Amino acid sequence: MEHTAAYLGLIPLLPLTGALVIGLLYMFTCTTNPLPEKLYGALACVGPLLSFFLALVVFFHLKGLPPEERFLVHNAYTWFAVGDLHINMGFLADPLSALMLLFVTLIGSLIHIYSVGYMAEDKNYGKFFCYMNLFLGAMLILVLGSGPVVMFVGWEGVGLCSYLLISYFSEDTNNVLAGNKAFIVNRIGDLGFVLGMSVLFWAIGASGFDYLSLRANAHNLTPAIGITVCLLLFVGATGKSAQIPLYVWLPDAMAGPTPVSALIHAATMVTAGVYMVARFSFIYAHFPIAGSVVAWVGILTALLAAIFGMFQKDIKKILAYSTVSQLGYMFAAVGVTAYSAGIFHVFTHAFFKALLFLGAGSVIYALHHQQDIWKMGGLKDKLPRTYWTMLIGALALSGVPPFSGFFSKDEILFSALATGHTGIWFIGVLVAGMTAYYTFRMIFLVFHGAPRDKEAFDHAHEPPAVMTIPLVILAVGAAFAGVLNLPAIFGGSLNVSQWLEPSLVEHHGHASIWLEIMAMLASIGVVACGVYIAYKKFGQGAEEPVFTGFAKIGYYKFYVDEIYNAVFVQPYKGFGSIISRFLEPKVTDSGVKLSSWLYQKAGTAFKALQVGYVRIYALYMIIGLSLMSLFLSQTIN
Amino acid sequence: MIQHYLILSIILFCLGILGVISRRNVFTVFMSIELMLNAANLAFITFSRLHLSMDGQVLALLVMAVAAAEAALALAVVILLHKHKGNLDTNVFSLLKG
Amino acid sequence: MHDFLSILPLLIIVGGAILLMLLSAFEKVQVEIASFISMAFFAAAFFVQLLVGCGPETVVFAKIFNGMLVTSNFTMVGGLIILGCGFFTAMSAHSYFKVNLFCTLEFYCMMMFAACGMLLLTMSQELISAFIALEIMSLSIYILVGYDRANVTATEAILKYLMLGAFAGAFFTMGTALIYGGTGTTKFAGIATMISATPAAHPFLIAGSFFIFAALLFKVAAFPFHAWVIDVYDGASTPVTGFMATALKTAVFVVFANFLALSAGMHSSWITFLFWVSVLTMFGGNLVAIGQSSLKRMLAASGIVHSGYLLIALVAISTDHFTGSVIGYYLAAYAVGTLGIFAALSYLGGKDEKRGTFDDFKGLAQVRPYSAAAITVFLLSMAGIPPTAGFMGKFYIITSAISAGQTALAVLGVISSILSMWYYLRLVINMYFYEAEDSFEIAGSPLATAGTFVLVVCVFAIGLYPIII
Amino acid sequence: MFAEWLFYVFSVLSVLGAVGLVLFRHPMSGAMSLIVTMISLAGLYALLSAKLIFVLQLIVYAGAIMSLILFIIMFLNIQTSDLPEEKGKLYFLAGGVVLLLPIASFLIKVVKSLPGSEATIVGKGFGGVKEVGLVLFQDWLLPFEIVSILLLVSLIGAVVLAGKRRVGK
Amino acid sequence: MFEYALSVMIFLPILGGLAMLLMPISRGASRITGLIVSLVVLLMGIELFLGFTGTGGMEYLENRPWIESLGISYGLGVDGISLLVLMTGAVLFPMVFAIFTTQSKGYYANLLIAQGAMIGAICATDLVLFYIFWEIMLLPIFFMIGIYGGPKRLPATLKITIYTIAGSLLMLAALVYVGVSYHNQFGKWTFDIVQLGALDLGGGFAILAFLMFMVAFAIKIPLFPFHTWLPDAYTEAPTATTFVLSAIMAKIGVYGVIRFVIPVFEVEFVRFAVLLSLAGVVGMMYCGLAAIAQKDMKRMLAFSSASHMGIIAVGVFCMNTQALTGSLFQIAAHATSTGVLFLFVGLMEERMGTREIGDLGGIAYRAPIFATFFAIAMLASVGLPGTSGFIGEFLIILGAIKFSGFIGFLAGTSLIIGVCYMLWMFQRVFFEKENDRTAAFPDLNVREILTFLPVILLIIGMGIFPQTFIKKIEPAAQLQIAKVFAMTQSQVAETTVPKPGHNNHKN
Repeated sequence: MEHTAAYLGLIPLLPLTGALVIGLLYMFTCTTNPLPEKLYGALACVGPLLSFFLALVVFFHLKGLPPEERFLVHNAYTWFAVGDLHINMGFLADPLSALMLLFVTLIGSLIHIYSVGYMAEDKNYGKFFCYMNLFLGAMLILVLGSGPVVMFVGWEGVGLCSYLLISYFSEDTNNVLAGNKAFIVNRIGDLGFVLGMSVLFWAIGASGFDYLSLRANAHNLTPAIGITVCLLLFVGATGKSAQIPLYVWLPDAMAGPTPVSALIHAATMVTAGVYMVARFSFIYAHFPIAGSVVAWVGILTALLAAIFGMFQKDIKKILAYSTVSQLGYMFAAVGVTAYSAGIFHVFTHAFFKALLFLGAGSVIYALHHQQDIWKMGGLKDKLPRTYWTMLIGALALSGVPPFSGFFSKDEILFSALATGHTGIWFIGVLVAGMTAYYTFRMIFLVFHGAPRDKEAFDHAHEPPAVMTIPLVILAVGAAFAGVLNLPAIFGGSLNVSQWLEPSLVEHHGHASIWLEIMAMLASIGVVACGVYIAYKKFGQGAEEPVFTGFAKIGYYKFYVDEIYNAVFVQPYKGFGSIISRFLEPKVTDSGVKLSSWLYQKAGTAFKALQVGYVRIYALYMIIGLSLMSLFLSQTIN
Repeated sequence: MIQHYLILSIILFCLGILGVISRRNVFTVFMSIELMLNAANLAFITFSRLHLSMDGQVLALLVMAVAAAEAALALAVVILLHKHKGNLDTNVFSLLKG
Repeated sequence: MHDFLSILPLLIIVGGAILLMLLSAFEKVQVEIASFISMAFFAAAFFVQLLVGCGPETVVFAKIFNGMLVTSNFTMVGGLIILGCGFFTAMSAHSYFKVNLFCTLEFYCMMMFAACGMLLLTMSQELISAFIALEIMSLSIYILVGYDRANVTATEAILKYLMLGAFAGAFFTMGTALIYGGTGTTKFAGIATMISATPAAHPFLIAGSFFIFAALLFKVAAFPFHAWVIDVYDGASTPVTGFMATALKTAVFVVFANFLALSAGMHSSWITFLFWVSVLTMFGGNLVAIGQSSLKRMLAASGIVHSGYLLIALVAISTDHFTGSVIGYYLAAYAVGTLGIFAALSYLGGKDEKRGTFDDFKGLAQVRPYSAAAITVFLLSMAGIPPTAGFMGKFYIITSAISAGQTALAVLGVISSILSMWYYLRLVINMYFYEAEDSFEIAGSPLATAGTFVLVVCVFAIGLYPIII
Repeated sequence: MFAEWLFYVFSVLSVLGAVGLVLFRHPMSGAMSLIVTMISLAGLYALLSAKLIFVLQLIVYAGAIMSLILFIIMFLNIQTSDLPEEKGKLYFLAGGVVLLLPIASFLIKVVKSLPGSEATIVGKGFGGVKEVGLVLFQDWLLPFEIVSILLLVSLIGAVVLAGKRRVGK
Repeated sequence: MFEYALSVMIFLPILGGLAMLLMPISRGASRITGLIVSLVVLLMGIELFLGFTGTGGMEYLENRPWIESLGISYGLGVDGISLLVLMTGAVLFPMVFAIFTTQSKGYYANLLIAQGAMIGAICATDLVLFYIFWEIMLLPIFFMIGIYGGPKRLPATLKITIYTIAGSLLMLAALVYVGVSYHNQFGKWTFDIVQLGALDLGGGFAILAFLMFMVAFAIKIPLFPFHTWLPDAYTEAPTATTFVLSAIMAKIGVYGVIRFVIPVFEVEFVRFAVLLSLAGVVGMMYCGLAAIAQKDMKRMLAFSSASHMGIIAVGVFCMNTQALTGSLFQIAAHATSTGVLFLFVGLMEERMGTREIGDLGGIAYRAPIFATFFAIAMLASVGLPGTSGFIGEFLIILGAIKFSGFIGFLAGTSLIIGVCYMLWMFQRVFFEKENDRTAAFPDLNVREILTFLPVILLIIGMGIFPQTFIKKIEPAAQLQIAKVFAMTQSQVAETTVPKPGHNNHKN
């Protein structure tokens, strides 16, 4: 056991080392004699693959232990210790983190491989892989961290990499702005995280500030503090996982290269919030009110993002809103204490959304960076492998049985119903329909009908195998991952949920099997409707519509960005300039300026008193003496 | 009666001050200062009489000597001033100011 | 024997003065020689004072001088400062008069007479002796101020100084008369006995000391008796100004402290009065100084401010076991700094003191870095920045004020020294932060330069080893 | 009684002289009226039994010092046209009086605190040359000695300031 | 042999600097001299750090009576509180000599004097000695800004000098008050800070003295609203001076509060803690907001530095071990990150002749090493985990939350505010399109890389292995806090009337 635990530190270290090596090589050679791309590509894939391998070792090791003993802890060293605060640079592998570990390393590796092909034409090849490896390392720290502070290291690290990769094509100001936006919005969330951690520490952290100790002491939390902690941490989660009100950065984050969108902004980093809530299930489970807030925020985000997704024309933006929407589902799940359902959706979503993004990447690659779906069409035959794999992804995303998305989403909706959150269930079903609609709208517009841009269509060709093989692997995952958590009515035994059991504190709702079947049928029906409407409208080719009314507002995303800009960004900047132009020189400094002015003026006045006439000087003396005499007369009598 | 002497001394002293601050003629000013010294001397003598000790008279004597020394120097300065400006107005000498 | 030794420095100085007076009758004796002679006498007297003064006891010349002359540690310190001032002034004068040709032998003679008056003033324990000593000192200084007869500003300066000085002197005599009337004596010891005999404040004593204070405050240029000082410093030649600013102030403050400290009753009844005078002096001085463009006038005004600090020390003296060490130290620190800057001005000023304003010294650091550094050190000392002597002086004064319960006064003193940074820094800024426009040629002898650098060493030495005072 | 009358006569004369000094435009007139004051003061000294001072006041002050002043005034040959205009003199006088009132009242208040006492003439052995001389040379040796320095200084000073000068090379 | 280490570290640079000024040597020789002297100090500093046991007490003590009549002594020593500040003073200087090769003799000499004086102020255990060094360290700064500064240097010089001297003179009065109070209470004179801790002050004058101390330190730190000298001074000063000012001198202000104010004025400190910490957070936000509106990189960094100092100050005022340790750690962290950033800006200015953000762009493409180093320092300054900046900031926010939720929240906003202006600047300078000016920007050469690399490694090392440092400073911080509490618990209970809602901020 000790032996395996020691690997835990190695898992994030491998990609980090990769990042360091690649980074140094790149930094010192890029301006003078650039190294061959193949070298970088090979170096970049080593770390993730080795990590994946180690993750498998850890997973099977855990699997070999009895359920209640399934955790491995490796405290590398004391990170810092001040007073009662004692933070170990520690790594924890338990069923939850092991599951995350597996798919993060798996998908990470796949995307690295895909990127070798996708980024082939880029001149900053080395930089890209340095960032990617760095990201993976940070993500693994996030997953493996034995306590919230270590998790926060990864948490911020992935944020940094996200920033770096979003603004990767940094010559274009918009990309950098998108990166800035991502970092800053994430930081707003991080503030919540830090504050939540701090409150938590002062409440129960004195005897150890890692998950295991916290879990043991969680019952000491008072409701007020507990709910505060939950909500503050959730603020952190909304930032990282793009929930209302902090979701705005994610669509813009599509400015980065497509593999980045797949890895960071779909499969792994954005789900960190869900993971974090699940990690803190031992607190959230105690405070249903906080859970409800989480759930409602989640489901409303899902709805809102779905609405936006229906009207987008950029293929990546559609997928981005879809991601936001799916993340909303996950939060709805963890909010209603169905943590395993949420995590399971994270898991399946990672496959199908990574698949969709990579597919979209293939399309974009094939069309030479064309992202507008209204300029595509009929690509089915040109890109067959891409088409079929993306179709599987779309079916999974839409929740069509028996693809993975169906099971995970249905589990969530059922949990909501079972715990009495009927409203959430209803919206969830509605969103499922909308998801099906916009997903297939995309599929139909891209792959079916007649090509809208003849020239681009003619030049399109299937990308190389290094890009398509990961697609196929992911498609397999997207299609069949649902099997891992088959519910009872399909004869399964919720394997994933059982696996996660020791890590989570769950309250399972109880509902009749008929209700479950009814719910399932309802969502299948709604999804079918969605697909049908999409087919009717776009299946046979359609022209780009001119949006009016609600659609226009939806297309412009309810003007949320503009509102944020007007309400937060501009006032912030304005306040900055008010300070530096007015407050600083005129108000804050006025005391100093005024006193120096007064001093100068008084000096001038005194200078004027030095008239130079000797008898006036004598007069001054007499005036002084006279006043003093007046004073002295009082003292004698 | 002693008080009357003293009051006279005070009056003379104040008149001396008045001369210094209100006149611009260098001579008058110096003579006013002499007047002040005289007033002080009167006070010395009066107190000497009051205490019936002759210390006061000695003091007056010494003050007279000082007054003489000062007067000598003052007159030298007056001559110097007159050489420069041909004028004994103190207000003329106000180059140094501000 | 010790009696004699105690006044030996005084006798040396008087002897030197008379010797010079006699020498001036001889055509062949040159001014330079006179300056060396006076330096020699000052140095001799200084060392005699240093050697003799090692005994801590107070010598009262009861038999010979009827207790009117007393030497103590405090007077010895005062004497040392005065003699040192005389020495360094003679040094700077030597250089100064190489360029400004109006010197005769009597100049040094007068300086020594002034020093003699000052020494007498520090030691006198009787009002009329103090008055006469004061007049010896003042008359000599008047003459020194007006020494450049061809110069109308010097004449104006002597007129102003003499007129107002005599005016103040009249107040001194009147005050003496009133005290004599109240107590029947003019000796400090006698007055002290009278005060302790009658607990209630004696009106005559109050009025008399009021007038005496007025005269002394005039001499140290306290507000509102300060107006003359700026014009007089401006009109006088640079070495004389330096001498006035340091030695004269030292002597007057010593006698001031002696008089105040003669009994607790005396001191305590004047605390409020002195408090306000010192506050007004500090702030008034600063306000005068800020507007000046001529260095000498600025230094005069800053001298007012320093008088204000010394008045704080006077407020804070303890009459029980009066040592005057704080005042002595501050006077020494102030003297070293001020003398230094005037010594520097003596050789940098050029013919007819053509460089006299702030602007004239722009860029000095580029041409004469060492001189600029020396001036900076002096200015920092005057401003009270460690590790200079001025800082320790200020530190002692604040400490004594707070110890005496005068916290408010200490704070006001500190605020005033903040204000004073303004004009001290202005010169430093002019010297260092501008391009040089002048070539700053130096004529004359290297003595003033040497004196300046010796004084720089003194500034640090006194600052770092305050025990030597 | 006679002494009292004399006191009043002398004091009125001295005050008049002093007022004359302050008011007369020409310094010559001022000097003359100051002499009146000085002579009256001498009389007052006599009334106060200070015989030596009485004599010295007449000889040194009214005699020597004042004649020196008069001599210089005449030496400089001051004409009325040389004199300053002094237009605002009256304002200064009035203002000066106002300023002096507190000082004077303060001093008078001080004087009033003195217990009343007669100032009759004291007989022999008080204020004579011998008696004062004894006091002077026994008790007041130091001031007497240093006055000599003072006079020396003033002597040299007068020469330096007003006399011919051998200027250094 | 090593017992006089502190004295040597103080006087070697001072004497070296003075000797340089007085002797006619060339600028190259003076630079080499400076480099050697600062390297010697650096080595001694490292040796001292390694030998430091970290038990909470004073080590490397030197004590010699100096002015015995007033109990002033030449007392030096290092404890956990001063250790990191001392290290910053000792470690960072060689960089300046290594990087700036073309400055004049006076420049190098003044730097050395500044270093010596700063180390003196950090090591002094006697209040008066501290004050003396405190004042001396301003002088070289004054000359450097005035002589070598930018076009608007004169008003900036005057402002910083008068401002800081005003503060320190007020402190002088307060300091004497403390000494006199000790004399009144214990009958003997001392200015030794350890003994002064026994003092029991109260009343109006104590508050006045406390405020005077605080004003002096607040100006130096600078704490809102006493910061107005800072932007001008930092902008106009030559790079090395800005570096010294931000990296070390400002820290001595914070250090002074911890070392001299807390032990003496426990009661007043507790009473004013809320107000002071508010000033800290308000200053942090205010300067952070102002930073975003700056067009000049250096000025922006100046505001950023002021903003960070606000946060560091908050850590001191929160009065718990975590926050205090955080502040102490952050002192070193901020010195490395922001200090290095200033040096980078200086390099850019030297190479391109401008600091205007609008004139730059695309530097990252031409100079990846420079950009990477800059980015690491920048990320440390915004408190990214894994860099030195995070540990301190986290501990401060953690402690602030304990102190008061509101202040903690406001302190936390520094996470956001800092990142806004930094990213904005980074975008415009390093990303976007390059122009003629930046296209010619040469990357760091080997000498510069070797100079910066240790500090960059230090930034990362302090983020990953902070315990090496924390374990040496934490016992001292704990002791300091324990003293405050031992003192205030008894005193506050006696002196203040219990009011409802009053005890929120104490526990």
